Amino acid sequence: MSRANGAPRPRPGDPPITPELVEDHGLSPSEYELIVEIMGREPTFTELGVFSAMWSEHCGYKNSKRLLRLLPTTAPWVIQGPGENAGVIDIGGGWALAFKMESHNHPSAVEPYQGAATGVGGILRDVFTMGARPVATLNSLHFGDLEGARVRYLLAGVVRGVGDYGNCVGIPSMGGEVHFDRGYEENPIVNAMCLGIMRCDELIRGTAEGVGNTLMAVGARTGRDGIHGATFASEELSEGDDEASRPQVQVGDPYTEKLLLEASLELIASGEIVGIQDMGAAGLTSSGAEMAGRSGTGVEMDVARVPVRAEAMTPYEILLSESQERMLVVARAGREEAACQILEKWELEAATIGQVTDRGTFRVLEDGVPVAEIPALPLTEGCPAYERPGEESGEVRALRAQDISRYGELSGDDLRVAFLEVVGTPAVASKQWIYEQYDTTVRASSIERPGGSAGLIRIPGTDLGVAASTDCNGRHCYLDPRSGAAGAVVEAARNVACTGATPLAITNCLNFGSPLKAEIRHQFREAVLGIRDACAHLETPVTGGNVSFYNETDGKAVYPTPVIGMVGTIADVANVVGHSFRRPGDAILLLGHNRGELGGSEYLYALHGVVAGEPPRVDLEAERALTRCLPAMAARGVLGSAHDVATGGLAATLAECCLGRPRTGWPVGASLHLHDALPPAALLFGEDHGRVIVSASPADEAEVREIAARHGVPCTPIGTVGEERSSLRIHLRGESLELPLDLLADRYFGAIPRAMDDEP
Amino acid sequence: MSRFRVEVLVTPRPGLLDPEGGAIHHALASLGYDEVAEVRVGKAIYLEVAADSAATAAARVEESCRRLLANPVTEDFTVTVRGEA
Amino acid sequence: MSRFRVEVLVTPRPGLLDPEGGAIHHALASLGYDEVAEVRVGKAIYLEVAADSAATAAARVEESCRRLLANPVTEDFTVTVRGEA
Amino acid sequence: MRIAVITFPGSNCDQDCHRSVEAAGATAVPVWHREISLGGTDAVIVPGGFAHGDYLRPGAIARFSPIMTPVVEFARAGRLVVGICNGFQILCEAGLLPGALLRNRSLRFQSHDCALRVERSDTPFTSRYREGQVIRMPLAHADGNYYADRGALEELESEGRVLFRYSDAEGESTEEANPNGSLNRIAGIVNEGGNVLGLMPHPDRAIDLALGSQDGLPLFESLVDSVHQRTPAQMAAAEGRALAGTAR
Ligand SMILES: Nc1ncnc2c1ncn2[C@@H]1O[C@H](COP(=O)(O)OP(=O)(O)O)[C@@H](O)[C@H]1O
Ligand SMILES: [Mg+2]
Repeated sequence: MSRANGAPRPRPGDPPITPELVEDHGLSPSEYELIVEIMGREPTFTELGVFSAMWSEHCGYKNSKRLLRLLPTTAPWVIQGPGENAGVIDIGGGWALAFKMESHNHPSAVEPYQGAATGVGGILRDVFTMGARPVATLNSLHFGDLEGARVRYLLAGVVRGVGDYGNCVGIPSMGGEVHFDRGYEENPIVNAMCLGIMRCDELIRGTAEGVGNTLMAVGARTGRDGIHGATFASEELSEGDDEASRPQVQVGDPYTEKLLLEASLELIASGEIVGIQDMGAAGLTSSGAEMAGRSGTGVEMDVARVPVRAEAMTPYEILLSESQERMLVVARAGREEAACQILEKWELEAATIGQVTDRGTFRVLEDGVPVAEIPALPLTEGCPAYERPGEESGEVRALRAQDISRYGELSGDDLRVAFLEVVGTPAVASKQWIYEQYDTTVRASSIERPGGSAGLIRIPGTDLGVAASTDCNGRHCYLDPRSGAAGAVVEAARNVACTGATPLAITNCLNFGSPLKAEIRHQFREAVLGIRDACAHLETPVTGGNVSFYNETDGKAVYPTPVIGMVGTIADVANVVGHSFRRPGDAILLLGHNRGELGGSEYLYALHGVVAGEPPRVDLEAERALTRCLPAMAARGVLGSAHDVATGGLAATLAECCLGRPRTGWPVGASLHLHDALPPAALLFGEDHGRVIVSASPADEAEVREIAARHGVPCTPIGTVGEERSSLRIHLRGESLELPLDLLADRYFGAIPRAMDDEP
Repeated sequence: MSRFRVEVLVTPRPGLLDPEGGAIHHALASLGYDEVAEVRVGKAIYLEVAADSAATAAARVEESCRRLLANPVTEDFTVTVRGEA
Repeated sequence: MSRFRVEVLVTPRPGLLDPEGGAIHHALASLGYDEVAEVRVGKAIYLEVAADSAATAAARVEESCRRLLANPVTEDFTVTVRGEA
Repeated sequence: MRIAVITFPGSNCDQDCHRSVEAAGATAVPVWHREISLGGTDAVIVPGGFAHGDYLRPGAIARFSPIMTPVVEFARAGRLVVGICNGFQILCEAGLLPGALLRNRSLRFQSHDCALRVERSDTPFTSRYREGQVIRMPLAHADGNYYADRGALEELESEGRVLFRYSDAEGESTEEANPNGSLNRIAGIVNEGGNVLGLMPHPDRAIDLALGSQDGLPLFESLVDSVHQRTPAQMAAAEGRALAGTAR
């Protein structure tokens, strides 16, 4: 194949490299100079395309990698930290858990159904290319206000896309979150997370090892989809962009994905291959270059051998296409036939396109004629990293400083009405309409399905359970990115701990506006520091993640939204704790204490249209104690239920504890006495961190209190579980509310269906 | 006022992957229909529309295609009046 | 041997409930298209078929409709040769 | 005893059925769709999933897989066949069961628990249930809306071939309890011979209390009992009825 050894020359028809062309490729003049220096010559058009993809924000992390280095990434249980397709941790019993989260915000804004679907496809591939079988997904969605017709269209399309893709591949959804706030009006956030399991010794890395080994393109054919998708994902959307973006819509094919999944796992188990990688963003370019870069070898491929779907594709197009459901496989020399047999069984197309070399370069031929040759390491690692200073926006500082105390005072019927309204805002209301479109029970391992505190699945054939939760309150992050991001970590940890599982590690998806703005850089830096502090305290290292910048339209950025995906384990799923009250007569206890922090709350937003105040403080020591205390209680079997307090405050949590899941028996009432000296609305709707509502039988109450005391967690009895189909009664200083359960259920379960069901 | 039968055909835009078409193509081939060279799948929508004239009926339906019946990002459409109901 | 463009329209049998058609009808009405009296939704399948004649192409495709492309319990179909490719 | 679990490309409940069979005390034998023999197995399960991506119509392409020839012969011989969810759709497309499964009335994929009333306990698939028993299990499908023309529907009802009907928790089969628009709230039926069962909900996801329900396990246990007990005369009778049914 190396019959032509000369240096690549421009192809006929290549445009000349001008400063404008360089700029169109998203490269700065100084970056271009660096490229020329690396190459020792001017790059060809094809090479420029390759650099532009690899040095885009999406692949090159140029505005984030310095800060990301601050994150804690190690712990004895971490097998694979950041840098691979997915992070991997040891979860005991010889099992390893691979997990990762990714964003598909821009594609979902352009075409919600395909954008979300292909997002799920990509994250599944990241997990199964590590050798792990995907066992569950989660998703984190942030939209504008649900009143808007476009938001409803986006929500309906995104949910259908997430569902259709994961359902077809047969991966259960175990949870997620959905927020609604005008901060996301133009730019929805669509993040998907996947968890996979494998035996610890089955781990495979995305490397191209062994000179002479064979590169194979496997799966779907390469078309002209999403060329420059990687750069596109890194550029702000602007008015009138729809037209230009059209060819960049990629269509997902979950059926081919399912075949790829089975074939990949069989290939890995067979030992016929040494490496495998998804052709994700920047397609063949990033998969080839990264595999070469990681193993310090080189690769050579001939684009004429790549199976294509469209006619007359140029090397530039083939290298940069983002057609979905494709993989690059490195087969052992001499074992190609055996690998092909496995692929044939799964009805997948495979083509030999090149080999591993010792040239240290990413080398591309077209029908034997060299068209690109770039040193692999500088291509993957040499992208310049920027860390320009940030500065907080004065507007945000002013919002945070606003006095919101007057909103805390409410009484009588106003308080009752507010309670019902908070429980019925789309952000708080049940997400049943959404998660019932996701298969949540396939694989017959779902112990805690969506609708509770966190999802939890059992590893088949064992008692071992894996819990996961995705969380981020973007409004809190907007008002204070550091405490907001730390809050996302502790909320996710609390959700996991409520099931009885011990939080172990996180992945993340950092969704921000343009890093070219000082205020966004400030947000990003603060958020990373918040995650760093929280993860360090909770001993939940970061094993991977994703950065999505440029989530802006016409200069207006989304709220800073660092979504956290937390995973944890429980040794015996028999000890898993549900979120809702179970037995009349059980004691209800509050772990942590009420502070009445209304800043950035759903109550202020939904009832007063206000986004202001100091968001809830995060006490990392208290959170650490709380997330250790809950698994200890669960292991003793003394909890009837546990549910954390977050969006919507105590009101939302208590309503959920009473209402339980839809379609599973009747809701149960409760009677509560809250003695805190706080304004009533602040007490009921404040989103103060560090709180969990638990219930326990009268016989177990003492032990619950004792375990809490041992962990230094405040534990206050606040009431008793009532009868089925009765009401939720709350007495606070001078006020008393009675909320019939059928009314609460109507608000909580009815809000999103009422908004959505008229949609086509 | 008459009532017109209008046929709307919605097809995936050229260049976009059509996995359903591909799967049908594959299935036809394995049933022995190897003379089939390409398959694309779209939607057929039949409407009965009250209007003064066929032209008005077509115009209204075309407008509704742009707004609702077809997804401009991924689909093309054609509108044909097939006669009176 | 020529290559023919063949259009297959597969429609729900009359009398069969068509919830998708119903939903589109409802959506059109709420967008103000209240002149639309009925909506039914089917599938359009476009094939390119090699054959000696249009008639052979049509016959082969009709056969494939009976075997695969349409479900006789719930669907009717029409086959039209739309010309050469 | 060995029960075949067929895997089509796109099947995704084959492992769940495998575990269910083993939980009922039999051996599950994985059978790839390109096989041309059932390898002497005693019963067949066609599992759920998205065989061939459900492209065109669920089950439409899968029914032409090579393995379906022996499956159809097996069924026509009066042997026991169960199709769950996508498996039910495939058996309908293959003509082993009457009717079709249309898009859910909601037009959405639906995934949630449902309650079913067991209509008969004197069949090979339901002997471990009580007649009238209300059972719970998950359903997860976009096309579960059972349809058959009036004649076929009357026949199903008059011959007592509806085995499972959607109901409320008290066993009332009301329209509110109908999740997908199925005619007569039908969730599961058998063929003329009574030896081929198709149902939309997932007994294979309800075999263990940790999953929320073990109401699906008796279905697999009934199947295993029946294979053990089935006499040649019963099979011949089923075969005769199955053939008579096809002739109609
Ligand atoms: N997009 C989604 N996909 C799946 N499950 C979801 C989604 N959104 C919310 N849920 C589920 O609904 C429940 C409540 O979600 P949320 O209100 O975000 O809870 P919390 O505030 O406790 O994290 C959780 O069990 C969650 O997993
Ligand atoms: Mg949340």
